[in-house]
Amino acid sequence: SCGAGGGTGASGGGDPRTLRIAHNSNAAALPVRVAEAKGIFAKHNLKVQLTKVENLGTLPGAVGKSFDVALSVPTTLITAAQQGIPVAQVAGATVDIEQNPTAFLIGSRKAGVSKPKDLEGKTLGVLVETGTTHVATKAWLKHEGVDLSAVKIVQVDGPAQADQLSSGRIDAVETVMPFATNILRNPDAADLGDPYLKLAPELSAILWIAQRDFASKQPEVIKDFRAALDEAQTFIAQNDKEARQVLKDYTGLPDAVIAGTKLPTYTSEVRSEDLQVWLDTMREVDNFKTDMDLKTLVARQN
Amino acid sequence: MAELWRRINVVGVAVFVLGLVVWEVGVRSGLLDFAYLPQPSDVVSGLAELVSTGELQTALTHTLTAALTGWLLAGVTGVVAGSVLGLVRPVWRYSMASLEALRALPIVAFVPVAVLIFGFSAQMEVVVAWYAALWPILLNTINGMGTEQRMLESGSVLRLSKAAVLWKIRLPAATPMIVVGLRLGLSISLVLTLVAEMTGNPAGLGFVLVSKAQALRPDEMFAGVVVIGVAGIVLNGLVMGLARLVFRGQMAAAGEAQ
Amino acid sequence: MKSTPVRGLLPLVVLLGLWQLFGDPESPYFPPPSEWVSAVQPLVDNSTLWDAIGATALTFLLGLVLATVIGSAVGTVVGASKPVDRALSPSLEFLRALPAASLVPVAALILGYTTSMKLVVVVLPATWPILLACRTARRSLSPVLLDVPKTLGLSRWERVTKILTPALLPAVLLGVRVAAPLALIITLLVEIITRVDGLGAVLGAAQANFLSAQVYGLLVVTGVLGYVVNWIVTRGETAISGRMRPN
Amino acid sequence: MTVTSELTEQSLACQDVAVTLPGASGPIDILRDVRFSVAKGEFVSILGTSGTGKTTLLRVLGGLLAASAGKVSWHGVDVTGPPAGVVTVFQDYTHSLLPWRTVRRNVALGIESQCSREERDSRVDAALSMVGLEKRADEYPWRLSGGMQQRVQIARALAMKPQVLLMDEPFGALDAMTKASLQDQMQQVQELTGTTIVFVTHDVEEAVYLSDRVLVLHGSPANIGLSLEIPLERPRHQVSTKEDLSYLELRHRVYEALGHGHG
Amino acid sequence: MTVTSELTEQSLACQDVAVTLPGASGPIDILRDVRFSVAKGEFVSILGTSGTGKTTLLRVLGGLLAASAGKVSWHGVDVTGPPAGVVTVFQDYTHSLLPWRTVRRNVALGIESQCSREERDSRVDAALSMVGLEKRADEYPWRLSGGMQQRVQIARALAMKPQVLLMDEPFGALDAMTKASLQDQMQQVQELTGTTIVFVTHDVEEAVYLSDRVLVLHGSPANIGLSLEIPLERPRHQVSTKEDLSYLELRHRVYEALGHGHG
Ligand SMILES: Nc1ncnc2c1ncn2[C@@H]1O[C@H](COP(=O)(O)OP(=O)(O)OP(=O)(O)O)[C@@H](O)[C@H]1O
Ligand SMILES: Nc1ncnc2c1ncn2[C@@H]1O[C@H](COP(=O)(O)OP(=O)(O)OP(=O)(O)O)[C@@H](O)[C@H]1O
Ligand SMILES: [Mg+2]
Ligand SMILES: [Mg+2]
Repeated sequence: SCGAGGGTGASGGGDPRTLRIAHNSNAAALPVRVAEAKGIFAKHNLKVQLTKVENLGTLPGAVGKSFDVALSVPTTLITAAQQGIPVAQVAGATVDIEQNPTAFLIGSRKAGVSKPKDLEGKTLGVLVETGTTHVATKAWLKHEGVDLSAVKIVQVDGPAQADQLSSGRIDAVETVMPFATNILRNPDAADLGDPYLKLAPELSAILWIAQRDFASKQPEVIKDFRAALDEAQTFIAQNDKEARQVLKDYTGLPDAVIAGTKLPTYTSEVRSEDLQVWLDTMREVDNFKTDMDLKTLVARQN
Repeated sequence: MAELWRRINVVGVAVFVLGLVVWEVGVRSGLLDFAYLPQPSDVVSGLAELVSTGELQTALTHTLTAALTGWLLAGVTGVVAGSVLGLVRPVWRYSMASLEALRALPIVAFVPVAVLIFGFSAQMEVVVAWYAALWPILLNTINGMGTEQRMLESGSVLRLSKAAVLWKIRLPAATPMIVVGLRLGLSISLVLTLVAEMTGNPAGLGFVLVSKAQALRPDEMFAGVVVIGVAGIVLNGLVMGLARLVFRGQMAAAGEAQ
Repeated sequence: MKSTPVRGLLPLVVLLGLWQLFGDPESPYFPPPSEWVSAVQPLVDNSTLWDAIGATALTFLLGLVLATVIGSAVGTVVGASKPVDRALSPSLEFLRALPAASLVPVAALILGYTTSMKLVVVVLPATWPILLACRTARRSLSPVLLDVPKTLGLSRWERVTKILTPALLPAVLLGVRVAAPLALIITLLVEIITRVDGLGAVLGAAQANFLSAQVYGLLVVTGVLGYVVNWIVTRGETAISGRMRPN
Repeated sequence: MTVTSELTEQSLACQDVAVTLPGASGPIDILRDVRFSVAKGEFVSILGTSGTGKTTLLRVLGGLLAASAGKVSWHGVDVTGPPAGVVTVFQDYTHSLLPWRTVRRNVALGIESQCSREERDSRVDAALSMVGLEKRADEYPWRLSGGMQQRVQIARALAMKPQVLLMDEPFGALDAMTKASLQDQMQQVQELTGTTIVFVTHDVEEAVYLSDRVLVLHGSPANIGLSLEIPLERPRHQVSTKEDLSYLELRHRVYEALGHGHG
Repeated sequence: MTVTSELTEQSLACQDVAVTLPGASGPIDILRDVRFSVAKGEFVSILGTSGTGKTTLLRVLGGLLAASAGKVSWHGVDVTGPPAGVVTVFQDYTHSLLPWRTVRRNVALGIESQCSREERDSRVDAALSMVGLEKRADEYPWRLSGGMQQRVQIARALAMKPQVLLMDEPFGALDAMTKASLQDQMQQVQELTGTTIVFVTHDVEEAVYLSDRVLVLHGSPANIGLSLEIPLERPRHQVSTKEDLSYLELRHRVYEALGHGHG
């Protein structure tokens, strides 16, 4: 293996107004897709190249090299930054509010899980063991007095979760949309609540990141990016049908799922206070020792 | 015509189809009742859809190009390095243990590193495919170099040069083994190209598998899986066919003639 | 094949030494080897590492043993009979090309998140090298050698234990040497995907937390694990083939 | 001598056997209409030029190769696989010994699971000393000379104490002296145990000296061209028998049948 | 005949050669103090009981095995590896042919990179017809009978047109007729090309019939017990030479040297 920086640092050399954006098939990326499809980015004098990458974990290392802006989650942002990877949040994506939760802890009544305390001695399927949802759930369970070491954790890919729960291979599951819709269709499934909302009444769990350098050197570009997201958000609110068509186009989900999906609440705002909540939670449940200056994690806002 | 029928492996295909029928019956009878596991007939319609959008063709071409490039590179490097290691004792003595240690490293864990170095590119997939396919080819070549003593003596008695002994005796004698290495390497490079696409470069059939799974389309996902399996059959058939054609004598001597 | 002398590790040691000398200790992606040690140290202290090695080694070794048994049995049968070979080969080739990662959910549905699920996923790919090596060796066995047990009236069982097993053993061992790292890789892959237990789970977590130094440290641990198994297999091979053939 | 009375009982019947094997340019008919029988305790030699099909015929008799047509039966039972009590000594001795077993254990191979340790050891020792290899019992076969390997194979067959021995050029790699001693051992074994022996050889003198009957395979596809009774008195002796005029006469007739002017 | 004049030029010198090989219970002395020379164009046969060390000696002469002591030189050059112009025909014919090459290409193996296509083809064809295998040229060797494989190996050596031929029981698997014809071919080749031939055989008559000199190896460790000139007139004939009284006398002396009463 050769030394660091083998990749091509394109953001330095390329046109700063051309953004290479990476995201997964989460509905959180809808505004970006809408902004592209409806010419909103063009209106803000931004050129974009969109790439779908399902494995968000590889992206912090890739921003500044293969991509300029990428979808990520607060826990990833914090750990990556703590390990010396120079990333920063440039925009918000979604925020969970009580009326519109996006994360779920679901128990199987058959397995006797209808409240968090029942999880002791049971198997809990999670999306990513190090992910935002699981960090939040752990904090929640801890507050409920659950002995975390008594819960067996396994990773289960979202699409397989419904089967695993109904076949009894796992007794409870942490999940997000759209998988939750499928799981909750099973009468045995008990919705125990949104783990995010147990941390704060309103919490952002998905956001956009970029290389820290890029974030500090291109405030104009970021401002325009956010403005485009805001405009897309308005468009989505007003044109539900068209927006869902875009969602279908990039996720490939079946029509029934598209129609049944409740879209998340979008925000382009960088919510530093939410990052603080995440950092505190990680320190509480993850032995995350370091304190860090959250200001370095966000792009300058103006 | 009869020749054609003899070449097509009717029984083999029948057994394969039988396997599919068992699967279909299993799902239909409710014995296997999972949303994630479709029945073959659904997979067929999923396949039709993948084909009609052209998604399959692009993805398959991408994946096969990467896997085959990696495999070919592994074939060349593996056979050359294997011959050197098998024949030149000092080289073997002073490097084999390193290779044995490298060989045991889980390539999957290197996908993120490969992404860092090569970016989200087909190049990264080729490297992963090459690395994975290299070892079986290398090991089989080294092992195949242990030629029957009497044959080597025949070579020296007939005053063949060192190069001629390698070319006319050692390599042909090792051919069946090398072909085994190549066959193993082929499927391994295919599988690891897919892993590289699933966890790294978002392209090709591997990415189709994950994104179709995320899109809650198990029928299309399994269509992808079946296509990969069939690609495995076809590629292997091609390799064996080619080997039988090019190395007719070696394959016949090894009992591999059709 | 003689068992590999340890001095063959020299190039690797030199490489790591250069990395240590010229590597940037601050690099988030390529920390030098000394960093690896300190990153793995905490895992050793709270004995996470030993448990993980135990779980991985169990799956890996059981998987390898099962693959050896299945691979050599099926390989021998398929090598002995062309009709059986032709009947099975397309299905076998199909299975061979399936990516382990997409088998995990199906195997988990049927077997749950257990060691047996891990085993199924591991055994499948690890079988091929042994199967194919055994098949080729069986094919090229001298027909006279196969006539010997027949004319001496040996039972089927004796034929297997006294003729086929020793005659095919070198091929099986070669297959095992190729299969061992594969089995290890797939074990880790399953563990990374499911995080049930084992080194893969620790590795996956380290990777998700961007702990590069720990990742490299764990890779070295897996490398050592694979190397040790390979060493044992080659020792066995040497002992056996040394008795069988000159030079 | 009881040979004559035993000759009435039929041991082998080979009826219209034909064999076709694959060749470079299509299948080749090797044997056609091969028909003969062997009586219990009889010693029959088969001669024929190189490549006529002697080995092939012996493989068919031993149940190692299925005939394309016709049938073979031993003691009235049709051959479908190697029959019990029928042991073949192969022409290709290098491949017929197990390289991972010592000479002793190669010789024991056929009997080790059938008899007690003591019996096995004594039978192995007896067989090895019969072929003069008692001193090399713990050697691996690939450390032996060609002729020694051939003798190990013979010892292995003798240790089995078979009812029927099929031998394919068993003395081909032996010098005249070792050969003569083994020929006489064979005679003795046969006299003591009444073993039926079918013996392929290139040595006409050996064939006439040892046999009750000599068969000559010839033609392509091959069949039996000559079947010659050898009514020489038994026991035979290397010197006196070979000076016997009828021996010389019989030898001459076999040479002639082989298309060879000289006798 | 020019044999006598050529005999003056020395081809092979074998000086005090000793060979020790590993055995089950420690090293075994196979050869000791083997000393002889061969003149250019001479035909020398080596006889000896099975396992004395004939193959071992031939391997030393051919540069395939280093002597533990003593030295071997061809045409004045010490042997360190297989010398140019010296070709060995192995006793173990099954392993010495390349199974993936057809008969034709096996025979061409030694000459294909040295001469033009036409010459190669004509030499291969000539060699194959000499051993009577022209019809099986496109077959793979594992489809041939033992005797045929042995002849392929002989053809391969003849196609090389070597100065020296070392042959280890080359006719061991052949019937009397094929053997006689090959013996005469060898005589002719030697007469035409002046090839030096060292020939290991078990057949005393063959040795006397073909050779200018017969060597008998004996003892353990073995050395040369008898070196007997065969001054029979050349060319020799299968019938008349073998009826010659001095032939019978020489044959008798060799048998005696082999410790064999009968001749
Ligand atoms: N495995 C095989 N496949 C195809 N043809 C074969 C095979 N074995 C032998 N033959 C052919 O069958 C014929 C007879 O061979 P066989 O070995 O029976 O001869 P043989 O009489 O024993 O000769 P020899 O005295 O040289 O041993 C030969 O033409 C040979 O080429
Ligand atoms: N590779 C070897 N390793 C150890 N000992 C060997 C080896 N090859 C031969 N020998 C021994 O050397 C001695 C002579 O063997 P060699 O093959 O030279 O005999 P030979 O005279 O050719 O006999 P034959 O007439 O049976 O072919 C034998 O005792 C044999 O056991
Ligand atoms: Mg034969
Ligand atoms: Mg010899």
